[in-house]
This record gives sequence, C-alpha cells and structure tokens, in this order.
Amino acid sequence: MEAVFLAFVLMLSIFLGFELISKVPATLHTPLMSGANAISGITVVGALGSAGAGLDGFATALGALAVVFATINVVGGYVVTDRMLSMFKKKVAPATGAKR
Amino acid sequence: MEAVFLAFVLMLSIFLGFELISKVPATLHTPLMSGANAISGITVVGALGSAGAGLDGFATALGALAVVFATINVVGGYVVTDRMLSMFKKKVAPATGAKR
Amino acid sequence: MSLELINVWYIVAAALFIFGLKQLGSPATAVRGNLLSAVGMLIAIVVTLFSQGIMTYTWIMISMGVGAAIGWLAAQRVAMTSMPEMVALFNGSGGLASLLVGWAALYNVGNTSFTDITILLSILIGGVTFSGSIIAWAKLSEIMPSAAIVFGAQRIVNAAILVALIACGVLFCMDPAVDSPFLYAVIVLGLVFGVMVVIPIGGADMPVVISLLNSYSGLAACAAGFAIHNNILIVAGSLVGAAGIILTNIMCKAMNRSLGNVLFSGFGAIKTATKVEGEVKPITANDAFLILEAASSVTFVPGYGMAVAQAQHVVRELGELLERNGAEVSYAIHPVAGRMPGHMNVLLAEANVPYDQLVEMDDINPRINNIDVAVVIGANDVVNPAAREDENSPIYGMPIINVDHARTVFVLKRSMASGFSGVDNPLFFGENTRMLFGDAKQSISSVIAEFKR
Amino acid sequence: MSLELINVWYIVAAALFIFGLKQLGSPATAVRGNLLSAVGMLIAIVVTLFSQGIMTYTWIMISMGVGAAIGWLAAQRVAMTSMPEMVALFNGSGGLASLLVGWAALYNVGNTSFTDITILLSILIGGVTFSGSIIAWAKLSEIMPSAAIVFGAQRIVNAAILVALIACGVLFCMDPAVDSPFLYAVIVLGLVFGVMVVIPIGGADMPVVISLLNSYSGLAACAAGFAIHNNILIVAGSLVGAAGIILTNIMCKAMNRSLGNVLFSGFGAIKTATKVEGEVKPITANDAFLILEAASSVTFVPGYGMAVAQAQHVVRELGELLERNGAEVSYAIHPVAGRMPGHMNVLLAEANVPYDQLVEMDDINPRINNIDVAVVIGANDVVNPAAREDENSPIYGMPIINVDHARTVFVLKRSMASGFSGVDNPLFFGENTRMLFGDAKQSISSVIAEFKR
Ligand SMILES: NC(=O)c1ccc[n+]([C@@H]2O[C@H](COP(=O)([O-])OP(=O)(O)OC[C@H]3O[C@@H](n4cnc5c(N)ncnc54)[C@H](OP(=O)(O)O)[C@@H]3O)[C@@H](O)[C@H]2O)c1
Ligand SMILES: NC(=O)c1ccc[n+]([C@@H]2O[C@H](COP(=O)([O-])OP(=O)(O)OC[C@H]3O[C@@H](n4cnc5c(N)ncnc54)[C@H](OP(=O)(O)O)[C@@H]3O)[C@@H](O)[C@H]2O)c1
Repeated sequence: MEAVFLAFVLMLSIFLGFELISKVPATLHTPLMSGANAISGITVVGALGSAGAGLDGFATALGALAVVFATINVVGGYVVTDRMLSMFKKKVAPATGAKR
Repeated sequence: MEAVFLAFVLMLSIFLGFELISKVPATLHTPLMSGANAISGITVVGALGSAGAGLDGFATALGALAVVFATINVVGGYVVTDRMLSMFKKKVAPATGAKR
Repeated sequence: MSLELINVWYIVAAALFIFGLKQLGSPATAVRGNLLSAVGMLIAIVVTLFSQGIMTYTWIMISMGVGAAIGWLAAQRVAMTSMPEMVALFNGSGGLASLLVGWAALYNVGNTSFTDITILLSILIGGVTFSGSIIAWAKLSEIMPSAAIVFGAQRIVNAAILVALIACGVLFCMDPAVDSPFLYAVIVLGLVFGVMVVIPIGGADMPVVISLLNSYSGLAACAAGFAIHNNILIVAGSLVGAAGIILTNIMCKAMNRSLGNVLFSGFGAIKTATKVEGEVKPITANDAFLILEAASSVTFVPGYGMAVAQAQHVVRELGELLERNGAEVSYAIHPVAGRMPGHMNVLLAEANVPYDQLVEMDDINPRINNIDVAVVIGANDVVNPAAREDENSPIYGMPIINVDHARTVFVLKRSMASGFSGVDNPLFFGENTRMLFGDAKQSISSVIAEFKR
Repeated sequence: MSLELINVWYIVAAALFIFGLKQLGSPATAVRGNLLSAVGMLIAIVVTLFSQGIMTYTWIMISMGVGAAIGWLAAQRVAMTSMPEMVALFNGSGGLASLLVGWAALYNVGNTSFTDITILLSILIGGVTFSGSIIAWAKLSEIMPSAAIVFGAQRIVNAAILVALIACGVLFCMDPAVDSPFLYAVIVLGLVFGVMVVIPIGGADMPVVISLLNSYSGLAACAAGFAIHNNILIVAGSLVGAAGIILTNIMCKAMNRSLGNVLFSGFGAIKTATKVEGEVKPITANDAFLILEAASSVTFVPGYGMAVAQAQHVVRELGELLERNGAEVSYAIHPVAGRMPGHMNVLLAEANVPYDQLVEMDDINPRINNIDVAVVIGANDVVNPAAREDENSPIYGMPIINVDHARTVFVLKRSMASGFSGVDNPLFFGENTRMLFGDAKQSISSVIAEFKR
C-alpha cells in the first residue's frame, strides 16, 4: 500500500513540476539548470540513512561516499545558482539623455 | 503515518490546483465553476462506502442520501458544463466584406 | 478488488481530473477536458463499487439512479441566464453530501481521534456550505428579498453561535458517540451558521459568496477524504478548493473590494457619490440605425441587463448585420459584467458568437478611442466613469471599460435607474452618449428591423 | 524524532522546493526562490540527521564536510563562461550519489522485490547519468575531441550492452544478494552504456545531453525514493526530472531538431547547403564608430563568440556609451545562443546589463527593420538567414534573429569560419552587412577607444 501512496505523490509531483518549470522565463534557464541540480542532491537524505545506520562496513563506506557526492551537488548547486542570480539586476536609474 | 501521507498529497494538490486554475481564461470561468462543482461530487466515492457497507440501518440511510446528493452534483455538474462548453465556437469563416 | 489496485485506479482518476482542468485552459480543448474529468469520475465510482467493503448494491443503485435523474434533468432544463442559481444549488447539494458522508463515517469502526476531528470538520463545513448555498440561491432567484438583512445584535449572535459550535465540537470529540447530543448540536448549529453568514450579504454579491462556498465544498471533500483515508477525495477536493478561492479573488479584485468588505459590510453605506446632473440625449431606433450604418468599428459592451432581457441572440444578429455592412465588430467583456465570472461569455457563446470576437477589458481599453460606436447593452456599473474619476464614489477604483472614450456611446436600458451598486452614472450625461431607452431585446430588434428594411 | 514528525517536516521541505521554483519564475524574486529551496534542503537534511535510524555521526560529518568544501570551492571559483562544464560535473556527481545510495540500500533488511527493482533502477540510471555527464564534461572542456565519435558496429554494440543490462538486471532481481555477480555486471554495464550513448554526439550538442542527463538524475532520485520509501526524494526528483525534460525540449525546438535527431545522428550529414558567394565588406573600428555614433537605435546580438572572447563587460560599456549618446540600446537574445539555454543572459547579467534591456527573439523580430544598427557579437548560426530561406540548409527551419532586416548589420568575428553547425552564412555577404574582423573583445575595445577620444 505504501508504494501506491508513493506513486500518488509521484504523479502529483510530475504534473506540478511541469506546471512550475514551464513558467520559468528563458532568461533564467541556466540558473534553473544549476538550481535543479542542487535539488537533485536531495539523495543526500537517502545517503545519510545508509552512512549512519551502523550497517556493514562496506555499506557504510558506500553511504559515506554518497554523502560526499550528494553534498557537492547540494552546496555547489545552491551557491553557484545564488552567484548567478544575484548578478541579475533591474535597471536602477532610467536611461537619461535624448538623441541630440 | 497514513495521515502524513495524506497531508503530503494534500499539499501537492493544493499547489497543483492553484497552478492549473490560474491558467483558465476569464471566458471559461462559468464552466470552470460548474465543472469544479462536478468534481466536488467526488464525495460520492465516500458515500458509496457508507451506503453499501451493510452498516446499521440509519448509517445506510445516511449513506444512501449522500449518494443521491453527490450524484446530482456529479451528473448535473458535468452535463451542464458540457452544455455550456459546447456552445463556445471559433469563428468558422473569416469575416468577409470590407467597408464600402 | 484489492485496496492497492483500487488506489492505483484512483491515481488514474486523479490524473484525469488534472488533465481535464489543464484542457479547460482553452476554449478549443475545454469540451474534451470536461469529458476527461467525467471519465476520471466514472473510473473512481466504478472501482469503488468493486471494493471489498461493499456488500449490498440495492440502495446504491436506487440512490444513484435518483441522483443521476435529478442532476440530468436539472442540467438539461436550466436556462443559460440562470446559471448562477444552478451553480448555487449544485453547491448546496455537494455540501449536504459531505455532511452526510461525515455523519455516516461515524458508524465506521476503529476511528482514531484524528479521524473524529476530520469527520467533524466534514460535517461542519458541509453544513455551512449547504445552508449558505440555499440562502444564496433563494436570494439570486428572488424567492427571498435580495437586500442585505442586517439587524442590531447580528455580530453578537454570530459570535455566540461560533462559540457554541466550537464548544460542542470539542465536547463531541472528547466522547464521539453516534448518538451524542453534541453531534446533533454541531449539525444544527452548522446549518444555522451557514444561514447567518449569508443573509447580511446583498443579492448582487451572491456570486462571490457562491464561489467561496464552492471552495468550501472542496474543503469539505478534503476533510471527508481524511476521515475515510481516501486520496482521491483529497486531490479532487483541493482542486475544487483552489478553483473557488481563485475565482473569489478575481471577482473581488475586479470590483476593487476586499473579501472582508464583501462578506461583512453592507454596500455603499460609507461613501456617498457626488450627484451627477446634466442633459440626457435620448435617441430612437432609427437614429441609432443611421449612426451604426455609417460606423466602421463597433464594440458591444454587454452587462447584466442583456441577461435579464435575454437579448444575446438579437445582439449576435445585429453584430452579423454590421459585419456584413463592413464594420469591424467586437464584444468587450468586463470581468464582473453580469452576476457571475464569465457570465456574458456563456450567454454570447449560447448565441453563437465566436469566442475569438470576445475581447477582454484590458485589451479593448487601449484602443477604445478608435472605436466609432460602443453599444452598452444593459451594463451600468462596469462602464461607470465615476469609478475612474470620482474619489467619493463607492465604486471608486474599480477598473471599468472606458466606453466614454469611444467616438459615440449608445446606452440601452429601460430607465435612468442605477445598476447593482446603486451609484449614479455620469456616462448617461456624457457629450457623446445617446440613450436608447427600452428593453434591450426590443431596442435591438427595432434597430435590426431598420437594417432589414 | 518519530517517523511521522520527520515526514511532516519533509512536507514543509517539499513545499519550500515548490515555492522556490515558483519564485524562479521572475528575475526579481529568483534569488529569494533559490534561498527558499536551500532552506528546504537544510530542513530535510537536519530532520534526517535526527531520525532514529542514525547511530553514528562520525562518517556523516566527515563526508558532509568534505562534500560541502568541494562544492563551495567549485561554485566560488568557476567562471561564468564555464557554466556548462560545471553543470555537467554537478550532474555527474548527483548521478554517482544515486548509484551509491541504491547500492547501499541493498544492505537494508526486509527489502521487497518491488524495492529491489527500484534499487536496481536507481543504480542503473545513476550510473548512466554519472558516466554520461563525465563524457559530456570532457567534450565541453575539450579534454577529449569534441567531434562525434562514430564507428561501424556502434548500433550493434549498444544493442548488445542493452540486452546484457536487461538480462543481468532480471537475473539479479531473481536473487538479489549484495554480492551477486549480476549486481557488479549491472553497475559496470550501466557506466559503459552512459559512455557509449554520449560519445557519438557532437560537442556542441552537449547542452541538450546535459539537460537530458539532468532529467535522468531527477529520475534516479525518484527511484531511490521508492527504494527507501521516502516522499521527499520522489517530489524533489520529479521536479528535477520535469525541469530537465522541459529544457531539453526547448533547446530542440529552438534548433528545429527532434531529440532523436540530436541523440542518434551525426549533424549535417544528410543535407548540403547551397554554397554562398559574394563580396564581403570589411570595416575598421573607426568606420564602425562613425556609424554607431549616428545611430538612434542599436541592438546587440551576442553568441557563443562573446563567451569565448569574454567580451560581455566591454559590450556593456559600449552599450552605456551609446545610451549616453542618446541611442536606444537593447540586447536581443536567441534561445540557443551560446552553448546552454540562458547562457547569454547569465554573461550579460554578470556584466551588469539590467535584465529589462534583454529582449527575446520573438519580441525583437517584428520591430527589427526600425533598428539602425544590429551588432552581432560572435554569433553565427542564430543569425543565419539560410535557416529562413535555403531549404537545403541543414539548419533550415530553425527560427533566427532576422538581423539582415535591420538597416545596418555589424558582424564581429575573427574570420569567415562557420559556427557550430558548420553551415556557411549568407549574412556576411549581405548588402547592408559590414564585417569587423578580430577578437570580439578587442574589436569592441577599439570602438570604445574611438568613442572616448
Ligand atoms: N459578474 C460577477 O461575477 C459579479 C459578481 C458580484 C457582483 N457583481 C456586480 O454586478 C454588477 C455588474 O455590472 P453590470 O454593468 O453588468 O450590471 P449592473 O450595473 O447591475 O447594471 C445592469 C443594468 O441593466 C439594466 N437592465 C436591466 N434589465 C434590462 C433590460 N431588460 N433591458 C435593458 N436593460 C436592462 C438596468 O437598468 P434599467 O433598470 O434602467 O434597465 C441596470 O442598470 C457590478 O456592479 C458587479 O460588481 C458582478
Ligand atoms: N545555447 C544552447 O542551449 C545550445 C545548445 C545546443 C546547441 N547549440 C548550438 O550552438 C549554436 C549557437 O549559435 P551561436 O550563433 O551562438 O554560435 P555559433 O554559431 O557557434 O557561432 C559562434 C561564432 O563565434 C565566433 N567566435 C568565436 N570566438 C570568437 C572570438 N573570440 N571573438 C569573436 N568571434 C568569435 C566564431 O567565428 P570565428 O571563428 O570566425 O571567430 C563563430 O562563428 C547554434 O547552432 C545552436 O544550435 C546551442
């Protein structure tokens, strides 16, 4: 039954994802890509479970490695997206001066 | 735990609802209202459970009454929406004749 | 069918509802969208019928038959002009169903206290939706006086009901028996509360109320979904809830009023508009014909009066005559013209006006000074320049269609009476305004007769 | 923390991701959106750390520290021009994480066979994403030859790998032991498959590949979510999956090619464009200055060459000089200018060009004949009129910015070489075209020098 619940969540999220993303303007597509990258680092949540569950040594190693890579994704993704986005500025003062 | 899953579904559906509905153009707001009415007749699914579960006589009566009203909602809502929507037509032939 | 399999089908049904609403995004696909949504509903119902909990089908079949017959007849018979009333009634029926489902769910075994709370919510919201919708319907169809019913101690009475409701609800949850007196108290109080919150609202604000109650009926379905642990109720309920809230919001914005103002205050009680006086220039159908015949661009601005007069068919006929005569014809629709969002669109669609000739307020206003004749058909508030100019007017700030900027304006109405808001309209005294008095259908028919002569 | 409570927090985290993406809908709110999304991630991580399953924090803290340090450094150091490479690497890292999470999940007790299948999917998709992204990165940064690598039996080899993959997958699921040889086979084959599907794709198509792999990394997260019964992974994974698919689709549309064409066929192999010949009119920086000084409307059309030359800062400087000189300045951005969707926007934003001066292709084209000078900076394919006119051109049908309709066109590039598509550009021989040869940054600096003289 739990799998069915998960499938329900999957269906809704896919629809929601399409609605949300198709509203992002072309200007922001590069930050969108890196931002999506950061979100996909959510696997870190799964990795934590494996790295800390006190499993077999090899499994813990796998989990720890997964934590490393997922964290790179999360931290790197959000930081680089923030760097990019904070460059986008609206015009501060209106353009002055008319054609001579 | 099940309640938490349901809450997850609720959260996603609310977001999705807002995204979807805010895209419906003003032209179609009346059919949207009656169409939403029809969808809210989904309570019929709950009503069926009560009306047919072979519960106490009074509970069955309540369920049966609920089925009646929910079905009015479903059938009436979809039929009237369809009636309205099928009136909306695109211009068939382009406007002919120029100003004399 | 196993519970798993049923839920897989519910996923399909929910996806169909979503697809259906997506396709309602354009008139071209909307019919299909409604059909998809209906198929989703059919699937949900059929798989539920096959679920293991269902033992006896007799009552189910009888009640579904009765409900379907009533719904079908009502939907077939209703006139397009009475859509608001119809929607109000359907809404009430949805609320009642939620109330009953919640009530019946109390008889299920093994309810947790969380479930009991959601059952109570389902009963309560369902009850308020039901009785509120019935009052809204009565006001719209003028079975009861449509004016706001206000009396002195109203706030105190309402507050008392609310307190009693909460108290009974808490007491019931502490000992949730199916024959608890507090249960009956909640049901009765909920119904009374629904009545009390709607009576102080004026008849013309009913569309806002209905839309809000529509949203509530979605919430009631959500609550019922939690009560019986059913995903599809939650998804469908949320979609309906969102639809109601968004439409309510659109209406309030288009009237430049807050939801609070609509719900809690009599209208126009605070400000008094500057009185307008001046000379009115009435014309005859023949004069109107001569001007229209010479016009190269005409826009029709319909309002509630077109619905009252049932004039949509003659309007379309006149529009076609003008087009054949070489004029460019459009129909400018204000978002709250009529008594329901999209009301005019449905009427014009009924009369076979193609939807690509309908223009929204924001699209017509920038080019209205190039329009030769704006024909206002039973609209009043939505073309009242006081909303733009007179800061003392109760409707000040409401966006309007600036017909007074067109080269000539015809206003078709029966008298100098004001519209729903009760505010005088300086448009009628405008330099370029001509009044064509009489029932809108009659007036337009006379103009058409001149054309055909 | 109980599992219920953790999941309630996951709902909050998911809502924050959704809000974050919603706010990414406008440049004005995007920074906040990214922050909200990051807060969501923080919440998800923190509540997971408090979950009962976690016994030892040593390894977790070390690995998170290492990962965070690497990610932070990489993000701080990367130049805006190398964004495509950076995204490719992050993508690969996400894929690898999914592979490892799936693998580790095999050690959990009580996996059902449904869980085993999702674990396998997580490993497989993660592996393909990882190795594919690494190849894409290597091609983009020209560590390996960026040309398509094609050999005779490629299709057969790929088909064989696929068959072997499926077979090993099925065999593994039949007896899912952590030391099953089929597990290792699946891991290795997945990695090899990722390499094989990316090598036959040309370097300039890498953005499409990266975007598709981005979508895969979302799918891998979804699969991992099913494997460990975790909602938040499913929600976040779906959002990422949708983002990747939509961006892939936008790029393919803007290039007028199908996804299949991008993935499976060498480019330009089929058609050969009509050869273009004619007279080229080169000008000097001084000539360009004289024309620009007299212009009252100038639009810049940047392309990949601007990124190569790092010319964005001098372009902005020239733009400001022109504005001060009284000209109206805009920047016309083609959806696939550069090597990544939105590439030019980021570069210009870096150079402090306000985003309200950026104009999209569909907005500039209708009014381009009123533009005095269109300055093409290192763009080629996106302004190639052959896409509009020459049915034999491999890029025929790709929408372009019609700079050839402007009164005068300056093309800034180093030579007559063709752009990424390898197609000749008749624009260079146009009546109103002037070529300003040289590195874009250099050329613009010279023009600026003339202005300042
Ligand atoms: N659409 C919505 O969703 C909605 C929701 C809530 C509130 N409202 C409110 O409703 C109002 C709608 O504005 P509106 O301009 O459409 O209508 P209105 O301001 O109510 O005016 C309608 C006019 O039609 C005339 N009329 C009535 N019957 C007629 C007939 N048979 N022939 C010709 N004329 C006739 C009336 O004048 P005579 O009596 O002189 O003929 C009246 O002035 C707005 O104030 C809006 O805020 C709308
Ligand atoms: N943006 C995306 O998402 C995306 C994705 C996939 C594919 N693509 C493809 O990439 C292409 C993008 O078109 P585009 O017009 O931007 O670029 P392009 O067609 O690749 O042309 C770039 C031009 O810049 C010139 N250039 C290079 N370095 C320069 C420098 N330092 N100074 C001055 N000029 C320089 C080159 O000419 P010289 O060598 O003569 O200087 C070259 O012709 C399209 O074909 C598109 O389909 C884009």
